[in-house]
Amino acid sequence: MIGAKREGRTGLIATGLCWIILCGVGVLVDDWLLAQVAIYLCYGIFAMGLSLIWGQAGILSFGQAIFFGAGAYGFAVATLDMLPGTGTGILTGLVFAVGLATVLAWALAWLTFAGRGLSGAHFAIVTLCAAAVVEIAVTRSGFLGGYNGLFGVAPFTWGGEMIAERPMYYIMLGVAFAVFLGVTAIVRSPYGTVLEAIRDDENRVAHLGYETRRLKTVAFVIAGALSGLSGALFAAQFGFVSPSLLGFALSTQVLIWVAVGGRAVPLAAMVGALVVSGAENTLSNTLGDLWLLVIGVIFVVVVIAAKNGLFGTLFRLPPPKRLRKT
Amino acid sequence: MELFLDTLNYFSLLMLVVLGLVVIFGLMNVINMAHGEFLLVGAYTVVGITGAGYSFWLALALAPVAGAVVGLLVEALVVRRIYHRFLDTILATWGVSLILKQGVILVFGPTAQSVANPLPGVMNVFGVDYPRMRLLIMAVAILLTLVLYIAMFRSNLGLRLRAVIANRDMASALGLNTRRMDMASFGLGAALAGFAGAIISPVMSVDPQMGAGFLIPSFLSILIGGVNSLIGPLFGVAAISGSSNLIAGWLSQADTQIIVFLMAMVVIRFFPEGILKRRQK
Amino acid sequence: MTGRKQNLTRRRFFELGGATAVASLAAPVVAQQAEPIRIGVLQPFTGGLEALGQQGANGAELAFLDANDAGGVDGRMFELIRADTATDPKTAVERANDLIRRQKVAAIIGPVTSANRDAMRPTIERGKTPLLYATDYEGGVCSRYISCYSALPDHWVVPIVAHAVKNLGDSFYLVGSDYVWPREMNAAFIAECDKTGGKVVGEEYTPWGAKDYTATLRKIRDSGAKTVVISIAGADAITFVKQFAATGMKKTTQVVFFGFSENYLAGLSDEESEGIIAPTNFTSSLTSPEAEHLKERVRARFGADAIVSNTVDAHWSLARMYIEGVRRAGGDDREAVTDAMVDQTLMSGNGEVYLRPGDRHVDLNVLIAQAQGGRLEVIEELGRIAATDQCT
Amino acid sequence: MLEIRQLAAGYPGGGRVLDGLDLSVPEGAFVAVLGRNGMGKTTLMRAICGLLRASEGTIGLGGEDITGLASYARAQRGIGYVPQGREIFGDFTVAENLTIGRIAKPGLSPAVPRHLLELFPILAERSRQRAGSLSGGQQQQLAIARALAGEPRLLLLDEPAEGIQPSIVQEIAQKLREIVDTTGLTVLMAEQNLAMVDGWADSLAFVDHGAIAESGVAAAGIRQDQSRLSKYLSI
Repeated sequence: MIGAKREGRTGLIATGLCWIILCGVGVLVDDWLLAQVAIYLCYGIFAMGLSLIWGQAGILSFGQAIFFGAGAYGFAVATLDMLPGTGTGILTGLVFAVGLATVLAWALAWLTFAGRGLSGAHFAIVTLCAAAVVEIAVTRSGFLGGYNGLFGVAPFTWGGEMIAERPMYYIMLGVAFAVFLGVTAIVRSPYGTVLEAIRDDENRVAHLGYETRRLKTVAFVIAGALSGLSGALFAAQFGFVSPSLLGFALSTQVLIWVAVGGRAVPLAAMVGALVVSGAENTLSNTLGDLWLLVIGVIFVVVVIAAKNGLFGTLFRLPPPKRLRKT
Repeated sequence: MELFLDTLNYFSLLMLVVLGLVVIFGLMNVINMAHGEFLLVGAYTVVGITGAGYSFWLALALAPVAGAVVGLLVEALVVRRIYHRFLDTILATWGVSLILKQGVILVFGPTAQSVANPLPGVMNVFGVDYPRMRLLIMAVAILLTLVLYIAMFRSNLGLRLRAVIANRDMASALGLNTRRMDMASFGLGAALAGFAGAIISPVMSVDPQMGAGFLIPSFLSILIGGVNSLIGPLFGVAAISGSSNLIAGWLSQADTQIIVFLMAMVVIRFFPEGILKRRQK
Repeated sequence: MTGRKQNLTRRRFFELGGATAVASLAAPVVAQQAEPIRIGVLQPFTGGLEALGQQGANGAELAFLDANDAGGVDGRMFELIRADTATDPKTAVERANDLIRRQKVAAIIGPVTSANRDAMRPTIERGKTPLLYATDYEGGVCSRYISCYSALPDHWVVPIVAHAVKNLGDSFYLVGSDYVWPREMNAAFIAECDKTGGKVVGEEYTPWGAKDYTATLRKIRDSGAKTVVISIAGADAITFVKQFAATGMKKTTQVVFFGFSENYLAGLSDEESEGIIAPTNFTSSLTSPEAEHLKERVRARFGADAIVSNTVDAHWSLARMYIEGVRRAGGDDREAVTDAMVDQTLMSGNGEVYLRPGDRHVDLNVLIAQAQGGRLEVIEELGRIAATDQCT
Repeated sequence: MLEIRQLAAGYPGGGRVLDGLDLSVPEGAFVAVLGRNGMGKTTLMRAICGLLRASEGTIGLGGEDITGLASYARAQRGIGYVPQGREIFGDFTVAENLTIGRIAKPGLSPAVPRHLLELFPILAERSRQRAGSLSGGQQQQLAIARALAGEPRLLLLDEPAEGIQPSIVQEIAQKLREIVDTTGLTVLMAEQNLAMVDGWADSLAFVDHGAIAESGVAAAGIRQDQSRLSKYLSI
């Protein structure tokens, strides 16, 4: 018990240090890297959303990029003034993006969880299939720019000026921190505990009188909204959207980030996204073809041997007070 | 008639791929995302052997061996360690697929490889001129399916396999060496995939992305048919290939794919146990 | 195989030795102090289009390394930095950012697809860095910083329709991948047919990774089209041609294939590829002195088996146009080179080509080639064709 | 024949069900384990046949330590198991169910011995029928015959009387007794139904809260033993 307590304390320290380091990065690092890390923070938010449903509730989704892409396309379509009546406001764009992702997530959850519902492999394959369908459909859509996508998405501005790298980085860091607090709060709430119980044995939770379908839907929708938010932030920084943002490839990429980072701990998932994308950026040029082989091996080894990922144990926080044994 | 043959053609292709998946999924409850890459192993065995000057038929005979070797390695190194963690097997085998695909690229390069058609020309069946290689694939697919199913339902080995599929714990408590059966089934599934990859290599592009296009249709076939059924996937494959071919008759292939996938998702949604299971109950 | 292996080792060498080592090896005496001109070679080295990426990189690197061997430009060497787009737009943007902002490259050569190029465009324009794009595409790019050595619909569609209507019969079935480029090519094809009296009897798009084209083939046969026009991209096209050839329809139906090159020949047997007609700008079966020169240079650097394709020629030629731009501008200043490199005529692997100042596109020499006995033989030379201005 | 020492076992997340259980069953004995629901009878059976791993303690079979063996290895060493709820292969024919019992063991011929079919004539009669279509009592007989087909040394039965008509219960109990008497098979049975035990088993062991509270109690006349019945079975 004492050991566990100490482990929790190191987790708390590590978590604090991690955020302090990320704050420091904004001062110490040059502009281009900062812009890069700001993008990775988008992925990090995306990863935290996935960790909520996968790590906490045990729902393995192979289609999370649908919602990331929905957010990105939603933001692009709104800010490019392709919809009547939305104007080109950034805020409207964000609201529209997150709203679109939320609605889609809710629709998919409604489709798959209703009734006896789908779980496990069925859910994984159906989401995989959904991602493929959405990707093909968007590729076919002339309105959405087809395979080439839409470009010229407006960046975030302040008083008519494009926001520079450093402030942009701190905005992203702020959003990521807020999401981290939110997801962590959910995970540590009684609701989070029930999700964890669903992960271990859904039937048992259902027998206890919980409506697991609704609980899972809520988690899935929250994750979808976070994916949409990250997608919108991504589109604003990258300036383009294309079907590759909502297909199978990105869906599996985020699974790798989260698995390697640590699926059950939101911060570990986020750091996984930062580290894997960062490593990919630096190593893919040097290792060439070997890079994919290396990431494949790391991924398999982590899945087999380290269920908590590389950082899951490091960032594990002490259990919430109400669950602590004294 | 031709429509029937065309449907049978896709049915055969898909069935060849699905057979190995059914064995692995049914017995071990492992969703093998690397199955498409086991196809690659077979197809590139053909590329290697025919490239060295030997005949296609020799390559066809060796491809299942190559598939089985790779399959057994994957089983021993990866799947054995996590087969009780159901969802993780999906992830791990998907990682394996990355590794195999990249391995093929490192050895053979990324470009498509040429496998000459060993049976060029057409043959007249039921009044339709049909490519001979396609006819061979159909014949082999149907024959292999029949042999496999007869073995499953008529031999003692098949009985053992079915017992493990039906109730793994009970089969083990009766004395069936489930460990060895797992290896055998993974090896067999991979050998079937290797064979499938080899025999389809003359009719399509042999390149590192070759297996990817089969992933979704073959898994949908299995889910539609019902995961713990051996007969079900036959119907699943028939449903997917039949509807694809019919719809593609008047719509573009891209639209067809969207419609077929959507229909399959709806079917799986309402019959999670497979279309057959519901009817029985 | 050999060409590839050699390539790998050469690339390794880059990584281990670092750029200065390469530069000093290439020209041991000259210019130890002169700062190298850094060039980003941004190509898909993984993710599906590796073959094209490799050839594009070969073409570009051939030009720059040859320039280094000749002493560089005013004593300044080129230093090449490879980056992998992974055939994915967002990765392409990330790498472009990295090249521009961290590596401080003077120019980027690549990528391969329109999707990647369009995605990178804001980054390129914000970074005011010349982008050298050397792949055929659907047209419409008009940017101060993007120069295109690209076959446009004007280059390929117009002559091929004329050729086909005259020689192959006047009814066409168009099959393409479900991308923008095939759609634009087919739209141009239909427009051209309306002018010349050809008839398009069917148009169809196929999804990525399709394995079975029997339904499409049935439709083509039932339509009675005399010619099938393919704009399927990548390996799927090989699957299509294999299945098409197996049906025996080749006896009655001709094949026109946009984008066909030596890359596809490797994936098809001679019987399967026999007779395919393709518009192109270069084939390795050309025997003109300039073509022989290019082939000889590629083989000297990358081995006897290295493929010398349209893609290699395009990247090689465009890279040399950039080098000439550097020479004219007297340095690697991005704005100066951008201004200086246009309005030049240069000998490509297939005749003289001209980079226009207006829309920064190249007037190319167009060939109509046919696959014969596993080689892409020229059956008609159309000379230099100027496409319409892409900025209007 | 069976020696269990300080056995502890449980389910992930469910805590320990067995804790410090000792039990020994001599060769040729017919022993019944009695206890209330949730006291660990089924867990004990599953731990012996290897479907549940012991977290502590040892299990010995005929002098050999089998604690670390997988369930199929235990079966091959002579443990036959008739689980709670029977778990026959419902989609298979009756004959196939019996064949499985034989071919699961290496070294046995696939043919089901005649004496087994004579013992359960109803199974011989219905051999081509789907096992799932049999009545509950018939399914129970099939489950026992399937286990016996593997020629075990020790037969484990988990509540064989559950959900079966009283008349059939007597018939099954009688057959078990007959087998023990004629072949010298050792039988360990978990039960709550006294009719299955009284007059048929040799001795009783009472399980309470994961351990054996009392063992070696004579089975005959247990139905009159009010103190034990109320103590261990709350009757």
